[in-house]
Amino acid sequence: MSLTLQNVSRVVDGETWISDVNLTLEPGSFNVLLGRTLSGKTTLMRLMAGLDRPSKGKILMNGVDVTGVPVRERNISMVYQQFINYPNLSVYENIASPLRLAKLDKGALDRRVRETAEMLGIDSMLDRLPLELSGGQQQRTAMARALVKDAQIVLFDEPLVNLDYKLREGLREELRSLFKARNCIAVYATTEPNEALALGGNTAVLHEGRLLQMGPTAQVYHKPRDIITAEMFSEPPINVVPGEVTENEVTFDQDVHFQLNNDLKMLKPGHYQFGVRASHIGLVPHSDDDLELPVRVDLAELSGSETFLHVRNPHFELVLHLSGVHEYDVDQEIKIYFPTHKLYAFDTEGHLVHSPARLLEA
Amino acid sequence: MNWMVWTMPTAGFFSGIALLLAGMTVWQYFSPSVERKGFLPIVTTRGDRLFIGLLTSAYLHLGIIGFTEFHVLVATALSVIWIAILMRWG
Amino acid sequence: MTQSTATGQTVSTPKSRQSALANARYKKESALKSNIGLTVYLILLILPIYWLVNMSFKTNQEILGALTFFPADFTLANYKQILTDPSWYNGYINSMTYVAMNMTISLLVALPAAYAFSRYKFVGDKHLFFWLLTNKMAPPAVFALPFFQLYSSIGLFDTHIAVALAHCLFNVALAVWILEGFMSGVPIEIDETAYIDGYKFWNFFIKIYIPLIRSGIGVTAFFLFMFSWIELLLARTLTATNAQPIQAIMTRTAGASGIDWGLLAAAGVLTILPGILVIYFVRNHVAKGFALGRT
Amino acid sequence: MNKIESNKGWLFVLPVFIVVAFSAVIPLMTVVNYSVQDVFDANTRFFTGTEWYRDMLNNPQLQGALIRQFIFSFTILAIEVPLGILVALMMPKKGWQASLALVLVSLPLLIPLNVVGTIWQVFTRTDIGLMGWGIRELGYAYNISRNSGDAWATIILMDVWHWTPLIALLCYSGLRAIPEAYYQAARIDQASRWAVFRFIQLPKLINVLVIGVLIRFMDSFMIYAEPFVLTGGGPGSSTTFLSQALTAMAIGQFDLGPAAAFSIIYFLIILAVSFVFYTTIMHMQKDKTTSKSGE
Amino acid sequence: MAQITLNSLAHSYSANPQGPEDYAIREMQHVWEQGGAYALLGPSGCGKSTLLNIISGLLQPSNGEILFDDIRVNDLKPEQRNIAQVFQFPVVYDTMTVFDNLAFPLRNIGVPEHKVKSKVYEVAEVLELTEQLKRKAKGLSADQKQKVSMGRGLVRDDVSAILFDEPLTVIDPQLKWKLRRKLKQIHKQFNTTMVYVTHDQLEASTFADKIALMYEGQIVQFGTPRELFESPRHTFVGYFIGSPGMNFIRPELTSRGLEFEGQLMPVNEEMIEKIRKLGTSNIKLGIRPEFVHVWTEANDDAFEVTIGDIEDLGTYRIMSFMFGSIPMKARLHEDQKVPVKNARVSFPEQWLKVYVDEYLLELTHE
Repeated sequence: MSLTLQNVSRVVDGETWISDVNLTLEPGSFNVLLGRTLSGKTTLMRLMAGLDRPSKGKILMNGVDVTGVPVRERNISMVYQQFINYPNLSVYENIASPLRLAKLDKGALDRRVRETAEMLGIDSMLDRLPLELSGGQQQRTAMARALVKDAQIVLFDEPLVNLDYKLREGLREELRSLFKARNCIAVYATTEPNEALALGGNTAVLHEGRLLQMGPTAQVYHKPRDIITAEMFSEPPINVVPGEVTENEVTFDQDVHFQLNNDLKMLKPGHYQFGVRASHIGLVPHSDDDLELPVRVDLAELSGSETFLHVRNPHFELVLHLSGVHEYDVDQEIKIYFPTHKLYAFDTEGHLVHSPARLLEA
Repeated sequence: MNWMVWTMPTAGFFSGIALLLAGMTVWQYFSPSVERKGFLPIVTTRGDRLFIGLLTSAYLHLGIIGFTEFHVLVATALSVIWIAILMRWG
Repeated sequence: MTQSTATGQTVSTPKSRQSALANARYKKESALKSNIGLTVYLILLILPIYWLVNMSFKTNQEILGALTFFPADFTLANYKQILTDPSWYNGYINSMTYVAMNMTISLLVALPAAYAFSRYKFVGDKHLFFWLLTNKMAPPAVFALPFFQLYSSIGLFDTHIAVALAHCLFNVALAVWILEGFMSGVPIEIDETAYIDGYKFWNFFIKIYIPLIRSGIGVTAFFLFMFSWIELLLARTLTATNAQPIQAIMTRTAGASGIDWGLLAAAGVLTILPGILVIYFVRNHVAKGFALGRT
Repeated sequence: MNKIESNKGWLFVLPVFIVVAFSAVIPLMTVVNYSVQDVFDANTRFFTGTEWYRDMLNNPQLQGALIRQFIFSFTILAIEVPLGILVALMMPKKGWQASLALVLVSLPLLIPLNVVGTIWQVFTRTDIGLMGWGIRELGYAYNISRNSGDAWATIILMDVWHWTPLIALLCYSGLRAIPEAYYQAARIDQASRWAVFRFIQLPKLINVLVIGVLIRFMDSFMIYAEPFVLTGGGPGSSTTFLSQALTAMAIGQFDLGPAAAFSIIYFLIILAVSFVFYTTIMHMQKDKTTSKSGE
Repeated sequence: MAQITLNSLAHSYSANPQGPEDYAIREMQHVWEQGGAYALLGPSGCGKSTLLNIISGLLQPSNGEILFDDIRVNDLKPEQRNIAQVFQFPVVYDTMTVFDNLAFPLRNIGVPEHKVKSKVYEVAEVLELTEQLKRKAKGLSADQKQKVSMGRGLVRDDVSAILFDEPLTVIDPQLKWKLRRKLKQIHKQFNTTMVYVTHDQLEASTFADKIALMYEGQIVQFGTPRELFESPRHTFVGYFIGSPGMNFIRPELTSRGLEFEGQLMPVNEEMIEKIRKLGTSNIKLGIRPEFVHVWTEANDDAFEVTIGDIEDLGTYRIMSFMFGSIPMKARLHEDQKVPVKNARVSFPEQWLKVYVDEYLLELTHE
C-alpha cells in the first residue's frame, strides 16, 4: 500500500492552504510532517484521509485514484490533537467501535480490543468512560481505536502536544516500536524538531502550505535543502550569520575574517548566509581552524544537563547549546569558538550550497 | 383552495416572489455570491441585499399608500430602482 | 526570620489591611444581601400562585365571604369535581396529548435541521434560518381564521395533531435554534472519527450524536413544552370538543350565577402541575446548558 | 468551527421546511389575499386593492393600539432585562438551593397564558384578591377597571412577574458558562464587584440577552390572553394592545380585509425590528468565530 | 515583595481524610525566599496547581499555615494578598483594549492615571505589545492574549509574588523560546519573587534558580537544576529530570557487595556497610544515560552488553542496550564512535547512585 499525492493544492475562501504538493509515502514507512502552526500540516492530513477534497491534483492509493472516495470507504484511521473519543461510550466500546462496524465476530473482536488495550496500557480501565480518565489515558484510548483496525494509513495530528512532557517521551517511544511491526503508512504531524528526530523515519518539512523537503529524517536534519528548513528543523534554531566570500577569505560583517579552509573552498566569491548549529559552537577550541570570537552574554539558560547561552557581538546574535551547566552573568564578556569547518552555507535565495562533512553518515 | 380567496394580483405577486427566489438560487448555484461591504453598514451577500431591498420596498409601499396621494405603481417603480441600486452598490 | 525583616516588609500597610478587612465585611454583607434579595423575589413570585392554591381549597362561600390566608374550611370538592367529570379532565388529557405530539414532531424535524445548520454551509442557510424565526412573529389573532380554514379543508379540525402542527410554527424554529447552539459545541472531529471508524451517517447520528447532546435536548424539550403548553389562541381555534384544551374549558366556570371561583382556582392549579414535573426533570440540564450553548 | 460547504444540508432541513411551510406559507398567503379584498364569504368578495392598507394606516384606533404596544413592549423590556440579570446574579451557584431556586423561578413560565390572567385577576381583586385587598388596606383606591393608570401598572406587573424568569434563566446559565479562571483572575487583579460584572459577566451575557430580548420582544407584541382576561382591554381602550384590537376586528366584527391588511403592516414592523436584532446576533457570533480561528 | 513560608501545610479535598493518599498536598515545610525565581515542577496530578492556588488564596489549606514574610495570610482572600497570577489559558477581558487590560489591576487599586500610563507602556515595551495597545483584546491571537495576561501580572510593582501556572502551554515552540528569555529578563529587572508551575523540566530549569520537584503531594527535592540532575534525592527525580530519565537496576545485597545478575557493581565498601545496617531489600542503583561510559575495546571495569536501537537526535544520540535482562540507555555525543553489536559499558562510581526505599543514600562525610 502506497500513498501518492500528485500536484495537490487546497484553496479555501481564496486563501491557499496547500500549494502544489507532490509526495509519495511507501508502505511500512513512518513519516513525520514538520511545520509551524498553520503551515498546512492538518490540512494535508485531512486531504490524505479524504476528509477534505483537494482543489487541484490527485491522490492515489496503490496507484488507484481515490481523490473523491469518501473517508468511510478508505481504510484509514486518525488521532487528533484534542482527545477525541465518544464520551458516552466506555473505553472498551470506543476501541471496539471500528471493529463492530467491520462486523467482526464476537470472540475475535474481544481479543483484538483487549490486545490493543494491553499494548497501550489501558487494559485496566476498559469499563470506564473516557472523560473519567487522565489526558494521557484518553489519548491512549484514541490511539487504541486508531490501531485496533488494520488501517492502511494511520494519521496522527500532533497527538502528544497536550500531554505532560514525561508522558510524551514514553508514548513517543511506544509509537516507534508499535509501528516497527506494522506494514502500514504512519503519518505524524508535529511542530517540534526534537519530536521529529526522536521518531525517526522520514520527515517532510512544510512551510506556508508548500513542501520544502522530504527524506529520511537524519538526512533532512543534516542536509537541509534551504535556510527555512534548517531554521525550522533544529531547536534552538540554527544560527544564521550573513557573510561574504572573497578569493581566500570569509568575512562576517566587516570585522571577522578567516581563511577559506578545505571545507569551504568550493564556494564561489559572493554573499552567503552561513548557518551554524547551536551545539557546534564551543567554549573551548575543538580544532585548529575554530574561530575565536569575543562576545557578550545576553542570558544563560540552564536546563537539566544543558545550557543555552545567548550571546551577541555588535553585529549578530548567537545561541550556544552546551552540555553541562555553565553559569554566566548578563553582559559578561567571554570568548567562544566558531567551528569554521562545520558551517552550512546558503546562497542569497536561501538554498543550501554547502553542508559540513560528517564523521558518521547516518 | 377556494377558501384561500385568491386574486390575480396576489397570485401574480407570490409567483413573482417564488420566481425571484428560484432565480436567486440558480444564480447562487452557478456563481456563488461573495460577502462584501457596500454602503450598507453590514457585510452582505446577494441574498441579504435582496431581502433588505424587499423589506424596505414594503415600507416604501406602505408609506406611499398610507400618507400620500400617489398611485401605488409609483411606489413599485421607486422600489425597483431602489432594489437595483441596493443590489449593485449595497 | 527575625522580627525586624517582618516589619520591614509587611504584606500590606496597616491602613490597607484595615480596608481589606472592611472589604471582607462588605463581601459578606453583599452575599447576605443577595440571599435576602433572592428570597424576597421568590416570595413575591410565589405569592400569586399561593393565592390561587389557597383559593382552590376553599368553598365559594369562604372565598367571597372574607379574606383568609389559609382555607378555614378546607375542601377538596373543587378538585374532586374536575377529576371525576370527563368533560373536565379530558381537557387536561387533550392538552397533554397535543403538547407531547408537538414536542415529538418538533424534535424529530429539528434535530437533523439543527445538525445541518451547525455543520454545513449551504445555499440560503442564513435566510432559511431567519425565515424560520419570523414565523414566531405571526400574530395568531389574524392567522387564526386561515388556520381554521386550512385544517378544516384537510379534515384535521378538532384533532390533536392539528394543534400540534400549528404549534410547530413557532416551536420548530426555537428547537432548531437551541439545538444548533448545543451541536456547535460538539467538536466536528467526533463526526469525522465516526466516519473514519466506518459509521454510516444515521447510524452515527442516532447512536453517538444524540446521546452526546442529551442536555441540549432536555433544555429544548423544556422550551417546547413551555410554549406549546401555555398557548391558547391557536389551540382554541383549531378545536371544538374532541381535542379541546383545558385552557378553553376553564372559561366554562363563568356561569349564569357568576364565576365559580373555587373551581376556577383548582383548574388553574392543575395546569401548573405538569410544568413542575417538567422542570424537575430538566433541572440538572439547566445548570449545564441552558445558555443554549451560545456563550 | 469550519463548516463544510455542501448543499447536502438541504436534505436535513427539508422536514423542517415542509412542516413549517405548511403551517406558515399557506395561512400567510391567505392573509395577503384577504388584505386586498372585502370578503363576505368565499364566493362573495370584492377586490379593493390597497384601500384597506390606506384605511388602516390612518385608523386612529389602531395607531393608538400600536403606540400603546410599543410603550408596553419597551417598558417591560426595560424592567425585565435588568431585573432578570439581577435575579440571575443572586441565584445560588450549586447545591440544593440552586435546584430549588431554579424550579421556583421557572414556575411562572409554565402556566398557560389565560391562567396567568386568571391568577392576576383573582390576585388583584379588591374583594377576594390578596394584592387588591392589600393595596386598598394601605389606603389607595386601587381600581383596575376604572383607573387606566392602575390597569397599566397591573398589566406591566403581571408581565414582569410572568416573563422576568425567562431572562433570569437565560442569564443564569450564561453566567454558569463563564470559566472559573476569569473570576480568579479578577480577584487577583483586585477588581471591584462592579468591575467583575461590567467586564466579565456582562460581556458574556450579551449573547444570551440578545436571544432573550428577541423572544420577549416578539412575544410581547403578541400579548393577548393575559390582558384580555385581566382587564378586557379597558378601562376604555387604555390597555387594548395590537392583538386584541386585531382579534376584535377579525373575529368580533368579522372585518377580515382590514384586519388582514393591518396584520401585514404589523408583521412588517416586527420583521424589521427582529431583522436588526438577528443581524446583530449573527455579527456577534461571526466575531467570536473569527477570533476563535485566530487562536 | 515577600518571602513565602509554608508551615506544616497540608491540603485534602475530602472532608475527613483517612490516610496520606487522601491528601493532595501532604504535610510540608517550605520557604520561598524574597526575590527568587522558583519553579514547581511535577507530573499532572501531583498537586502543584493545588499548592499554587493555596499560595494565591484561591484555596484554603486544610492544615498548616502560609506566611508572607512573618504574617499569616491563611484568612486573607486573594485580592488582599497582593499577588499576581498568570493562568494556563489566557484570561483577558475581551471588551477592553490591550491598554485597559494592562491598566486594570492598577486602576482597581486607585493608581493615578499618569502613573498607570507610564507603567503600562513600560510593561508593554518589555512584552513587545506596544503596537497592540489600542486594539481590542478579543481579536488577539492566543499567544498575544497570554502576553496580555502576563502583562497584567507584571504591571503592579508592589506585588508580594508573581505566580505562573503553566503559562506557556498555548504558545508556539518558536515563541516559547523568546518568552522564556523574556521572563528571565523580567525577573532580573523587577526582582520579584516568582513561582512558576510546569510539568516541563526544560521550562522549569530554564526559568528557575531553584526547582521544587513535586511527586504525590510532596516536594521530593528542592534544589538547583544542577543538583536535581546530578544527585537526584529520590528515584522519581531521577526518572523525571533528564531526557531520557535515569537508568535503574535492582541489585542484590550479597556477601561480595551489590550484585546484579552475577555482576558486582562498583559501589564502595563504606556505602555497602551502610546499606547492610539499614537492613532493607528495596535497593536501587541509578545512573544517568549521560554518565554511562561506552567503550569500544575491552576494559577491566566494563560490562559487556548487547546494543539495541540507536536514535539520532541531531545534536546527540541515544543508544539503547540490554544490560543483562534490563534495558538501559546511554547518551552519546554526535561524533562519538559506536560499536556495532556488542559494546562494553562502565558505570563510573561517582555517578552510580544508591537508592534505599526510593531515597538517595549518601555518605555523610562527603
